[in-house]
Amino acid sequence: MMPAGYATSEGGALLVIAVMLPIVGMIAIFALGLRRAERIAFIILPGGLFIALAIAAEVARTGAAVTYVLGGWQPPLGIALQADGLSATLMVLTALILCAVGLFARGTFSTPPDMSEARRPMVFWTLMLGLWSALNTVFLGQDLFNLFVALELLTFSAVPLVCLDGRRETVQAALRYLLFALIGSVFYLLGAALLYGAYGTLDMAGLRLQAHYNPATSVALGLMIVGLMAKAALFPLHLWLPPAHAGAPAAASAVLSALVVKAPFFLILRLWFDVAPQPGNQLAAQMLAWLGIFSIVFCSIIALRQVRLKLMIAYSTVAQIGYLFLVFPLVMASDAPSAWQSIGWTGGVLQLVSHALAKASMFLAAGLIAEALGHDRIDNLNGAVTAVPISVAAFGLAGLSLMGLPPSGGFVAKLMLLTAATETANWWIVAAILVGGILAASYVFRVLGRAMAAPKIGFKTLAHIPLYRELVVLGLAISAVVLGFVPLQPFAFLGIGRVGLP
Amino acid sequence: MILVDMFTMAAVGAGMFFFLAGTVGLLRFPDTLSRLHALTKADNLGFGFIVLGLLPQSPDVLSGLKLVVVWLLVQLAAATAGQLIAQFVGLERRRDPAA
Amino acid sequence: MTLLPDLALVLLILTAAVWTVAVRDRRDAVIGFIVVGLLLSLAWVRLNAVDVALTEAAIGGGATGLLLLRACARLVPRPAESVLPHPAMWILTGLLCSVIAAGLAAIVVMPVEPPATLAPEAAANMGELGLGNPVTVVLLAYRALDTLLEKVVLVLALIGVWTLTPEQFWGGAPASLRAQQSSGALRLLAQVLPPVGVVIGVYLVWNGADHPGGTFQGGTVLAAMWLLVMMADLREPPEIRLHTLRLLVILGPVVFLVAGFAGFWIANGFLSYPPAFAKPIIVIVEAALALSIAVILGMLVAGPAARAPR
Amino acid sequence: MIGTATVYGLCASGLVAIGLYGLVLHPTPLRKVIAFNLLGSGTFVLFGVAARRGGAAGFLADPVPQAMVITGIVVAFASTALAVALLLRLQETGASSIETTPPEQQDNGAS
Amino acid sequence: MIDFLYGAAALLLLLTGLGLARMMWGPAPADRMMAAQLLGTGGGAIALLIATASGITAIIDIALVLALLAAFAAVALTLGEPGTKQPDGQANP
Repeated sequence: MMPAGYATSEGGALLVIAVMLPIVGMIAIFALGLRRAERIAFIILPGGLFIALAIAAEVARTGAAVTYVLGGWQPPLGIALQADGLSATLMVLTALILCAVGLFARGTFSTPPDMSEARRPMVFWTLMLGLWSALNTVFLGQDLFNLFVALELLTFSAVPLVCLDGRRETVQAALRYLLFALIGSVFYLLGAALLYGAYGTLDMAGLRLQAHYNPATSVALGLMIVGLMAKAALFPLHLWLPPAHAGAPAAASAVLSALVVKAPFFLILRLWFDVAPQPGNQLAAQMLAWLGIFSIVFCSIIALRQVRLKLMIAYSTVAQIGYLFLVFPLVMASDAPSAWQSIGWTGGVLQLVSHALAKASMFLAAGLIAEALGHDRIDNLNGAVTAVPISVAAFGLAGLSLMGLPPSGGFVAKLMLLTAATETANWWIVAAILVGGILAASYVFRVLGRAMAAPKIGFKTLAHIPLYRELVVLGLAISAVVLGFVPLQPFAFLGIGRVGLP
Repeated sequence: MILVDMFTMAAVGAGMFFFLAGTVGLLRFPDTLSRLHALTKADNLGFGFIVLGLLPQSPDVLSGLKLVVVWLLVQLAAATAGQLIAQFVGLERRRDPAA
Repeated sequence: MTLLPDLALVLLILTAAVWTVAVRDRRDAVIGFIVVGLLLSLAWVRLNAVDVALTEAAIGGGATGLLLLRACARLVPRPAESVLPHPAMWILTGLLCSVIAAGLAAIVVMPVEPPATLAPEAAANMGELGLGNPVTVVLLAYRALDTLLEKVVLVLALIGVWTLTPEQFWGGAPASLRAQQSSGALRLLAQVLPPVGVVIGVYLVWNGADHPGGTFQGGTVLAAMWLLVMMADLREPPEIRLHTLRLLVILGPVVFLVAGFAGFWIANGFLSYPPAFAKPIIVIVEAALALSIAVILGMLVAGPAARAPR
Repeated sequence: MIGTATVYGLCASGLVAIGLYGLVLHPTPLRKVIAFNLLGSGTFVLFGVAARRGGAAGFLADPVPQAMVITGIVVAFASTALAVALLLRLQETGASSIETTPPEQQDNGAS
Repeated sequence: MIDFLYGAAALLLLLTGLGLARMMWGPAPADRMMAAQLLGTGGGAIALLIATASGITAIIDIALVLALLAAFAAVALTLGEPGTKQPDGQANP
């Protein structure tokens, strides 16, 4: 057995805190009288953001991955956590979005004064924190079984969020989501069992050194990737996502769409580039890309036909996730010295980040529109612009990113993917990106057109929306736009700490 | 030593016989309650003889003690389960006499 | 030794599994599943995994069976609607499943040489900790993070189940687990068995440090005893707002976290133990975890609150 | 020469296939949950095979996969409990299977 | 001696395995539950035999747990509505 050679680095303890801090908060809320749920959450949220920024700073400062070996037990026997440039980026993204969502949800999930405890606040805040810990573990974990536990943590946090309001459709959506997630987990675990049987390790670095092409490895990786695809809602395994994401409360939908489905994609990325024997399987990469293309085209068309705003946004999530899966053939065919120096890789990561920001903003905006109007039927949105003007503006700005229009993060991401696709002569991918952009423009403008229209006679807003909530939504949309000013080239930061074969 | 082994063989053999009887009864008897009767016999006598046979082979006192506890627990479980299943059958009959 | 008994056991397991999937009545399917669980615990004995066999016996024979049978009891009987799946559908699914099974089988019949294992590494580091059961060492030392996160999963599952409480019942007690008809035999069992069961549960936890057994097995046995008492109507499930209940639920994770963070001061970092105190620390953590597991499993079976708080 | 571990490896493959078949084809959630548990058991036995083959250094079986299986069984139980709670709640709210009404027909303000 | 005990365990497995037929034939849930009961106690006895034969005393603990929970399924069965068949519309071959 070749020791992978992890060593705890200077700021390593930060990684432990990033994983454990939300858990501490969750337990505190559960135990310490739930009237304090929100207050405890508002201590943990900035704390977690600070930790995530500190980890990113440490990665940038040292130019190497930050590592922590738990209990001093060297992998593969023990477990190590490691933050490289990519995972640090995603951790900061997660912290930012969760803080924004926390601010947005402030007040909506607080305990009514006449009750000692209420269901919704307690459940919402504990699950949010559980989710955070799960995401951080997914981004930091280096051991495939540890990552399995992290994925389960994610599932158990996300599923109850879907049926928070207890309506029948949401319970149904949650059950379906749970069953899909469980199938995904079992497939993942099957693959892990085969890998352990073949190599006696589940440590990624150890596998990278040993893995070679044989039936066990191929079947194992195939099973794991299919399982993760079900969790990431890639076509045709996407059926659970729209009802689940549309049924959850807006704050929860934002997190589910922006972050939760990205975690399994991140793991596919890691399996593909960090575990699988290199060079990867060309056919499998093409298949993933084709499923991505189907997701983009098929689900964009369905989104266009939705009656309700939240369902439209949810279908748009499936479509936008499709773009992520275009990365595999683009990176493999690229002539860059390593995967993370290719433009396709950077484009993919940027798509992930900008979609997260834009989609969070969109779901929150939809939530505010629904609160103000009392419904979210697209055909009946007239007057939304007078009721919640800032939210409608934020929706439009976030829409830029989905369409891939400048200036926006989505524009740069899609341009990079497009460049990579033309360079490598993947013409179908080029076509899919262009068609996807047009379809996204159609569904975004359909909503905007309605929302900007003059209100009907007798129109009145149902609820007054505090300004800060609208500003949070706008803030997220603006950050998605600001990403559009990054230079059109591979970022060095995303390559920090990434080792691997050339 | 040989004597002990012979005792074990005899007792375990007897236990097997009662398990055989129980299984045959479970499979062959015509109605639920008589099948239940056969099953209880297997649990009581079959398990009892096997434990009796294994007792002299146990390496230490704790293991022997555990064997006895296992036997007692099986007795208790068999008695209760028998009663409960019989009650269950009775209820079922009352509700649906045709069955 | 001949392989025939093993083949027979495998045949029995697969037969019971096929029947479980094929049978029409859902309660029959649950009984089939319980039988599969019982047989699997024997399979684990043959795989030399006594710790897992204990877990399977406690969960398969006890907790999961009870959970599913209770669900059957509470689901309304529905008239048989013959939604026979389209033949093409089941043939296709059958083919797909056969292909997957054949693939897995092809891989497992070709063992790698030398066998892939971490046993030597696990053995080499055991001396430091002074524990005799390698599985406990893996669970609470080498891979303590997994175990800690898994306990958080359990807490989250409980919160998830509680989420399904209708608004007006929040804080109240779960539906009673009372049996259909009160029965003297059941009451007697519920009075005699729990003292023995508690001793066995504690024994499994304590013994787990050096011999097969451990927190989860012991905790499940304790939970089973509690559930038995509730089924015999000697106790009602507690209200979910009770402070003591909440504290018992988090006791295990909190003690584990405290032990983990204490590692920063008394040892080399998170979740590491000073060699001299490793065993007592691990035993204390195990005891706390077992108690929490017992309470969580019991409440998971009991389900969401179904009565308004008093 | 086929060893004991291999026999159980075949058992694991069979359980996976049977569980997957039931999971895909059964229309009712409770039956899906039971099938999921069979599928999970098959996966765990696969770890058990690796453990048994990896017996070394005085251990009859590799303890690492055994520990993973115990963790996995706990998680599977938690999943079962959550699924059962969801399907019972679904019944209380009036639906009887997971065949949903098309989401487009749902009509009230979300969140 | 050891061979005898292993042989006895194998035979007992076959015997109790035959009980599986009763589980399949039924016809009443009580009959099926009896088969499960037989497998539970039979499994306990098999575990005891293997424990003695192999000298791994820890296996006795498995019999202990099986015996402790032997009546559990039967108790849980009485939670059910007696006499109501509950076909759930499933008719797979």
